[in-house]
Amino acid sequence: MEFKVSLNQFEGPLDLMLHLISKNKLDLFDLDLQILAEQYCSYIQTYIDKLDAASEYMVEFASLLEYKSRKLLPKKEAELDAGYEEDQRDKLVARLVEYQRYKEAAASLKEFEEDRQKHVSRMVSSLVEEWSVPKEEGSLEGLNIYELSKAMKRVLRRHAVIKPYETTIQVKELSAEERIAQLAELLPSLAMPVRFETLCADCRRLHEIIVTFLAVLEMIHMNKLTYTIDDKETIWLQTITN
Amino acid sequence: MASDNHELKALVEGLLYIAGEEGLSIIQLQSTLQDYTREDIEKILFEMQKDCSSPDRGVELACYASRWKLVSKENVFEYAKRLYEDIKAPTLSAAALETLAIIAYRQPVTRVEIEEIRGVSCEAMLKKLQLRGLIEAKERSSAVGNPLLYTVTDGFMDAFALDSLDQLPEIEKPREQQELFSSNLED
Amino acid sequence: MASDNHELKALVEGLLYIAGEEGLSIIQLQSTLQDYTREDIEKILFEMQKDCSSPDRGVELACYASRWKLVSKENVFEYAKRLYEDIKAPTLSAAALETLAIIAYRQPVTRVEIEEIRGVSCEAMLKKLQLRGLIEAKERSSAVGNPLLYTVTDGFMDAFALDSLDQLPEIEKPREQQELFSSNLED
Repeated sequence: MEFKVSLNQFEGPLDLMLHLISKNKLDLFDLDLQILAEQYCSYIQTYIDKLDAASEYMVEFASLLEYKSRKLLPKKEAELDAGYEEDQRDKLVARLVEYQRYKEAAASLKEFEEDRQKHVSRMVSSLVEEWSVPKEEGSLEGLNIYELSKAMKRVLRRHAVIKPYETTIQVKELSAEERIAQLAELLPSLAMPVRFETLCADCRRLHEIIVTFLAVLEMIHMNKLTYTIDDKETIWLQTITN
Repeated sequence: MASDNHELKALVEGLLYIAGEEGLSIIQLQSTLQDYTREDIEKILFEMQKDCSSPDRGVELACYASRWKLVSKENVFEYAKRLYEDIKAPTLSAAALETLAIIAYRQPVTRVEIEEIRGVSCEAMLKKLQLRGLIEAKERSSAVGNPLLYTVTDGFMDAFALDSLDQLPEIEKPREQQELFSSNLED
Repeated sequence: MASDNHELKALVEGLLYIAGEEGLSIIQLQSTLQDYTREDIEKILFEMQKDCSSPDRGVELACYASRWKLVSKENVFEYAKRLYEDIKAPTLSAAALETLAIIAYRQPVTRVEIEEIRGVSCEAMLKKLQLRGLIEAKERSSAVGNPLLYTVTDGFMDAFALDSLDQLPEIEKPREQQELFSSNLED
């Protein structure tokens, strides 16, 4: 579990290496591969039991381990190996630099995405479906199933998954608090008692009438309104002025 | 005050644009524009109505059954109609493809099931597809009301060059698709 | 002439309003507004863009992937959020964004090339991005095994508010950085 959590912070072995480089304040352009290899290997060894799922980490682990082991060779052989070392380091640095560039590009894409999401559009007009009647009945050749599966994906996506801009937007239900605020604004102008129905004049849905009723109850409770019920069972409401 | 009104007008226009065909009631507008009074909002709506009546505007602000909505002006319709007729003429519309896809992947399937997935009424579309010989309804479900069960036809198989429905590309389940999004990574 | 322009502007606004999130290309506009030239239409679009920038307007005219569409202004969003549920599409995960960035900057690009850069397997991610309509693979490389070549779609451009890929922020080319790197070594 701990492994999952820790590795989930990273997008892969290169991301983990970049993290270790910045954590240990290593210079990417003058990389001390020895330190990086040690850090990386100890990180991986900590989680080695649970690593079978993340073979990508193991591939890099193996090559860094090889690098480390070469460092342990007797000096003479190590000198012969210097070219190999340089080579391996250059290759890794080049990969890290390139990966970091795309990581940065991804960060700017994220900003673009956030900005874009604040600009909302409306659904295409329902009239379009009416207008887009095929002119000819018989000419259905060259249809491809890719288009069909794309259509199905579109449907599923809209139906269950991402609810993107094109989904019908659900209007939030009005709350009693919001309604109290709206009524409070209306009431001072009503010196005379008014019917409950008058307060519902702008309601179009049952829910809004119920919320209005709840708001009225609450306002009576708050001593902002008094009520009387006449013999025709009409509810009359009046503002309490102090 | 004047600049406040500018801001309010802009907000109301933006909100009405997003609302599209559903429109918004004054209550709804007021519930989100809490810094403004009902009178402010009403005044702005009437101002906007006047703004839209200008000959260089292509939408108007209508109020049906206490819901305010922006609708395109009538003289736009003939151009719009031409536009959409022309584009979709040679092939199936996106709506038709979606309906066909649901039937092909889920058959046999009732109208109500199709509508549940697409989220819109499909009656006219099903008729059209039947007329074009792409779907048929030979049997009825044993569910309440014995609704018709739609399936694709041999004509459909021909049009898409399929021997069997097994050849349809596999579709990932919505749950798997969700893994794409960061919210799921947190799970 | 001036009144003609008024009429054209109204028609364009009405058409864009009907098209909503699908937007319209200049070619589409021109195909239905046959009495007007492409220059007239382009001029009107820029004029409308300017009209919309007025502080009392709540929509703006955007152009993503060469499609013009009306979208609400940014300051409307917080009010719309109070009114509508689910107004925001879920954001993409970091892994998805990385993969998209590589494709957008390197396209057309094969799966293996993407995996080399990211250092992880990307097969499932590519499928998901295809499902979401952000990338596509229409062609194959002539290299051994003829691997698929991935490119971003117009849906990608829309999701990131881009008209063309030239608008992506510049990233330093690896070669430049490598030079920097090797000169550092010599120091």
